[in-house]
Amino acid sequence: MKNKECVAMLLAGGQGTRLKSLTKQIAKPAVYFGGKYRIIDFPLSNCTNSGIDTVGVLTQYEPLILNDYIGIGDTWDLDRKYGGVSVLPPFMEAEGGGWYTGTANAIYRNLKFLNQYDPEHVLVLSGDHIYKMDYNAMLDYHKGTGADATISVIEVPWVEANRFGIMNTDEEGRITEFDEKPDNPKSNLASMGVYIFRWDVLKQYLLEDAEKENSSHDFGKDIIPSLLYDYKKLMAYTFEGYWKDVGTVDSLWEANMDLLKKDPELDLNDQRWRIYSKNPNQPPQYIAPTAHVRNALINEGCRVYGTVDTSIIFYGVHICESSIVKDSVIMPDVKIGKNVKINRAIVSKGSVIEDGAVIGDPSPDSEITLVADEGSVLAASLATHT
Amino acid sequence: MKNKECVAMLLAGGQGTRLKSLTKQIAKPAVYFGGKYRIIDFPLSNCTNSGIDTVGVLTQYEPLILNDYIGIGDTWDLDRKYGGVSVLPPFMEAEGGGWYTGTANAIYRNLKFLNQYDPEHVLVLSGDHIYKMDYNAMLDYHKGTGADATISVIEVPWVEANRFGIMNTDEEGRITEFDEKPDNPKSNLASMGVYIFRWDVLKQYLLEDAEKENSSHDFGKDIIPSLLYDYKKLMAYTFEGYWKDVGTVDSLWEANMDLLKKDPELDLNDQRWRIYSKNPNQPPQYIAPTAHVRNALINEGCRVYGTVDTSIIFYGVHICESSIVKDSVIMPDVKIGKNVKINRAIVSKGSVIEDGAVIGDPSPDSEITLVADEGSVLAASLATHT
Amino acid sequence: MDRIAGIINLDHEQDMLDELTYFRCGAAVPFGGRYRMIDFAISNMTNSRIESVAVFARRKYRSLMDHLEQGKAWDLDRKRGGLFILPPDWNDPTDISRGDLQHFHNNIDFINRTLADYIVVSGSQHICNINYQDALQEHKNSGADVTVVYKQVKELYPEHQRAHKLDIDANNRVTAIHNDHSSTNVYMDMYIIEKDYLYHLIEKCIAHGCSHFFLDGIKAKLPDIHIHAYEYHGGHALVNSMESYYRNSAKLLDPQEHDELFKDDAPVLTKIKNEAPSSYTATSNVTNTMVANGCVIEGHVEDSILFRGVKIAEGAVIKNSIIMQRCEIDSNAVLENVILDKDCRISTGKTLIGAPEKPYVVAKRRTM
Amino acid sequence: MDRIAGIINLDHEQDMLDELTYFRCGAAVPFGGRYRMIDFAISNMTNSRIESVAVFARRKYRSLMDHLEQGKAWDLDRKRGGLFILPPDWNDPTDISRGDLQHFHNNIDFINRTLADYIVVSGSQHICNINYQDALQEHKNSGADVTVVYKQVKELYPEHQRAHKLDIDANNRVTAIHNDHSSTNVYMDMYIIEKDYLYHLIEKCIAHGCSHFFLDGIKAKLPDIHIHAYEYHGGHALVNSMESYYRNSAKLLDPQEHDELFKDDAPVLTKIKNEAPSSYTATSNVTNTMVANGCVIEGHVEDSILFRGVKIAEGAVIKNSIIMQRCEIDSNAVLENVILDKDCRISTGKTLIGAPEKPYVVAKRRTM
Repeated sequence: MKNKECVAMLLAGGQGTRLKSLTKQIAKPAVYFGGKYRIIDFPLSNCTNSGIDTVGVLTQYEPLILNDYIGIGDTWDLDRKYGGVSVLPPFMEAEGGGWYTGTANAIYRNLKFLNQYDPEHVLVLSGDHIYKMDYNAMLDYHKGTGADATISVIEVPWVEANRFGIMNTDEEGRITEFDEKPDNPKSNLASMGVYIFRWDVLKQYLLEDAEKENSSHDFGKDIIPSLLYDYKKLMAYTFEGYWKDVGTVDSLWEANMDLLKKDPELDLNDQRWRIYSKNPNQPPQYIAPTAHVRNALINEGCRVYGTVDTSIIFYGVHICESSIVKDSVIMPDVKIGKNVKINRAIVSKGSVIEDGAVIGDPSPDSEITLVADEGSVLAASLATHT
Repeated sequence: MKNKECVAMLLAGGQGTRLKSLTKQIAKPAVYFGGKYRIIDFPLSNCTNSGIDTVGVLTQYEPLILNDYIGIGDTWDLDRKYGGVSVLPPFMEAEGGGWYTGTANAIYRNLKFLNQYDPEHVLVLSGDHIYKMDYNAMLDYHKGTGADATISVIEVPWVEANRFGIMNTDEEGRITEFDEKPDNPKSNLASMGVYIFRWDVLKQYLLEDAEKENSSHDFGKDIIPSLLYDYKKLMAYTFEGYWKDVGTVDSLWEANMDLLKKDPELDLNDQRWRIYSKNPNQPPQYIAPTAHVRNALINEGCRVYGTVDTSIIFYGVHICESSIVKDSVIMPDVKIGKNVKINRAIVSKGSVIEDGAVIGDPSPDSEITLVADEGSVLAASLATHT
Repeated sequence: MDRIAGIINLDHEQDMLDELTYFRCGAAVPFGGRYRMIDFAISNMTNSRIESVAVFARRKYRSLMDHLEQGKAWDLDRKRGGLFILPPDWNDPTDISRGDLQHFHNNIDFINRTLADYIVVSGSQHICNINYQDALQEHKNSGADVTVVYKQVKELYPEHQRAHKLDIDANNRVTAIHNDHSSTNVYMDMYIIEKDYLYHLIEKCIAHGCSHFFLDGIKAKLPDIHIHAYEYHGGHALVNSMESYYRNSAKLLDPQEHDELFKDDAPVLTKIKNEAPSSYTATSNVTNTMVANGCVIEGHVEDSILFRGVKIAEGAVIKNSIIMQRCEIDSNAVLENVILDKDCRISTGKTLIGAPEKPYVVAKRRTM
Repeated sequence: MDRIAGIINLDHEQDMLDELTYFRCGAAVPFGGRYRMIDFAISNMTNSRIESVAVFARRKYRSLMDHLEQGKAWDLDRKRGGLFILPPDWNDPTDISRGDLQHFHNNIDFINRTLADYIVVSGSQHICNINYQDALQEHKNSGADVTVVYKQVKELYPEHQRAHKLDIDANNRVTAIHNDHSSTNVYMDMYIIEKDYLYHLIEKCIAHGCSHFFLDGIKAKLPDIHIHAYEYHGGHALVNSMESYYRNSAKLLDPQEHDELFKDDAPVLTKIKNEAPSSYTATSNVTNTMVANGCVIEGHVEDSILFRGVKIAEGAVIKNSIIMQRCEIDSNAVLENVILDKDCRISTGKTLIGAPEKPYVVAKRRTM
């Protein structure tokens, strides 16, 4: 069988505790975004749009939900005979087995999977970010520079640089130093958590790292520093465009609100770079005679009889008469009764909001309210910040 | 989403140590059979031919090979949007995780998988047998009798009954007693390892069994006896046709030789009950001017310049001039040099047999010779029984 | 469960939707914001666990093929059974069959090879949500040779004039099939028949030079054969003219009518397009409207249906209109009682006003 | 890697294979024991990492559609790109295009929408195993407007008479395209062209009323446009007549010719049929024969090709013959220099003998 030029490994293990109850039952990459998507739709769609047709999804936590969502991969055109998408949970082996102990360990434990395809390069992705990126252009750069590894970076404001992993480079873009959250950053080029490695190089370092007892088996903490120490050629590839970590409730809300800006930086209607997502196959949305809708994204299967203002409404949401949804994100299949007021909130999938409930704090700088576990019923009397 | 009437769970965990080095790198259900197939093709094809489109494959050992072979399930028309085939290796959970400790434990650990489909019945299969069976007919019988569980049985010769799990039944076919390898069998109805349970009943017993400290968590040893003890309605469904356990080298060889009999009991050319198998997509076989072929099954991609007599030849095998293959099974991609003599042998996938080698013992009652690990090279001087 | 195979016979359906059927057959006409007419017929079959469906296409079937592909949207892309789109391409000089019997004759392999015992034949013009397994049960209990499906309508509209109506006795046996206005039992162009009996009737029809299987092979045989009538109670619309297309589209804006067609446990499936959610800007004003995904709405829309990817600029006013896929309406344009086919563009300030009883229709890809 | 889209243009291919093309186009004719002619053209494209392929079909394309399905066998059943079978079904009264320009014109969306920068156009009659990425590299290096592919044959056989031949200068630039016997550089009906340039040429051809894109749009433009010649060195067969079909089939029995077409790293893919391995009984006697799966052989076969599921009874003798799918040869029948199309049955004791230069051909489903 032919080998693959580049295989992607998507680290989808994070439990995302900062997302609170949103990730109680689902892994972070499965969290909803943008009225229709899950976070993982972005890296997977990027792969298929970049012509990368072989993706391993490394998942630590509740593999069944991601397994079920990813299915045979047809959503992202990754239902390929040879290659395609494979979910790789921690598994048992003849010599034992167990949890992935770090990002590098997760790849190390799936050496056999990678060896099947005998790739020349391996693309390592994380499942925590919203962005559209042509990995193929990055691969061309990686091959063109003859790098052992290439790390995608983005310019961040200097004042925020101390929150990121910062790459210091020479004038050719070769990485000379890696500063994890530096107090005095020498550069504002932050790592996006997107790496391309030559497979032969990565394999060698993974094997060596696995032997090290005091290693945390992490790309950022162990593998990249080892490569730098050995003067391997690490190049920085500068990405320009929208890129957002949605690791907290606030940042998730913000990223959603970014879509409602005029001419949003992240264009979801681009026919040449579609973001694929599992389709719930529901009828078109219905906006009733009593409805008022402004500044909103609304998905299929919704029925709106009330007011929606500056909000994101996922599929299958019903909003009854005289209710107001403002500055909020309403996840799939939420049923909102009459005379409900929702402000600056994220309402989880399948929640039922009973008549007259008041949720969230309308004042501009207030904390974002996160409503409840999936499928909970929120009576008017119980509606408070959770 | 609609529920599924019946979901199949295929126990493919066995390492099959009695098959010696054939199962050194692959699970028993992945062992080759009949010139083209792997053992697991039979239960999977039976499922799709029976209209059962949701199958969980429980695998303990080296999941990657089965994963790779099963892929998205398109081989057996099981690449369905909802349902289809899923490989279920032992996985890690928030509360721990680990090896499947028994056949019932394997199902118990995948309760969530089954609950997704909310089936009315669960079909439990094993991956060790060669047979063609309409599970839908058995399901109709199971539903018609209102049984809590139905066990498929086959009449075996009385003298061999002490080697099987024997079902004693009343005149209506209700199972009154289960004798594992009885010294004095009261019946010759042997369990085929094919069960249908009402899912609500099975679930209850699995949950109870999981709590029992001294249980071996096995269907035959624990679940079935518990059901019988509680006077649950267990029915025996009598199967007629070819059924063969291929758990040893001798029985695997025999089952292959059965296909070469005149009008073999197992018809592989039946257009209404196809046995699907992953296709290597090779050109048609070529039988050279120097070849002599009689009483053989030969698959695509083969090139035969020598003599093939009463043998099964898998795809991609080359047999050079003046070599003789007799009473043997040659697995895929084996290359056989010139002046080789092979008698009563099974030659593993990818082996290379060098010119002049002599393998196997032609005398009729001799032991079957198993040649070597996958991909080994056998020089003439080394050719002995292994 | 009994195995049923399905045939969607478009052979005698006339393409009466004016501009909408210049380039496509009626079955391929967009309907209901994101569907094509044929989606309802196919979804009815797959929701009834029919796993093998043949489509007898005759003319202008290209967009039908593009839409249906290999049946993936309905999980019908299978090794065994699946979806078969069968355009006319027969080259047998000895073939004496005519009319839709050409289709039955040249595609007899479909009937021969299916493992099903029963065949459901339907057209594409009756929009409904029916379970054929229920109809089959009644068919089997009645002992009939053929069971036809009908809807008792409250009132005969123009589209029902052209449809066949049924006279039925107390046992729901069909006593007559006619075009009279005396009966409100509208035959829905759907029947169930045993495979072997269908095969037998086809042979007979061909031998007798018939050219219309239902009229010559079934209707004409009354009362010699036992035809049972199965009443369908759910939502229903017959679309066989521009006027009925327009009026029945508007019916979808009624929540009750809507719910009778679109059900969670029997969804209407269609090809997936991967559009983003629809976007409403601060200037948008939308009421009583069905909106498919991928739209960007800055203007005023009422009592209308917007298909996928429609763009309506600020100041534009749309009333009582059906705007199909990827149309763009520029600022201050005014559309009332208008149907725009796909990919039209209406430029700034343009006003188009049709009559409620005769909408103004614009063929696809027009810029005005 | 550069992105290429593929077009398989069957528009001007004549169906010259007598009985074998009564009911199917040449591209759908079975070849080589388990393939159809078109499998080679499609596999060449997918092996060159072309992920978007259009097939311009004109006549008798039904069995082609059955065979290709949505391209699953080639992993071309994709959301983006994939396989598009495009039969003629155009209904635009303003369309002035003619000949194969009708295909280019009415399917211009395929060219518009592809993300590829280059287009490879091929026919189906040149059986070969070519990598278009290599050809594209040479095309780019040469700076040519169009690159055509040719094979230098050792000897001109009858099938080469009808093919175009190329005159080439020292830089591999084409100086003439003709039907002369003076050149053995056989043009393989394959060319590579930049997408935008193709688009430009199509528009020009239509405006000038041309009806054959290659002859009018490319060949006639010599020497004004730069046409580069790319030499293909591998196995090659041109099948455009019954005689060439028969002779080139026999060539597959030569191990060297065989290996030049069938390569592990560039396999010829075809629709999967799930046949069992072939079965040879104690009475079988087979030599120098290609045997597809699912055959049951009890008789004598030499110098022949057996397709899938052929049954040859005891005592039957087959020589120098091509027996297609599911044929049954009863006992003691004798066939020599015979081609049986699919599903034929030759009854006990029957003898059919053709001449080596003109095989005896039996159309499909015949019982003799």
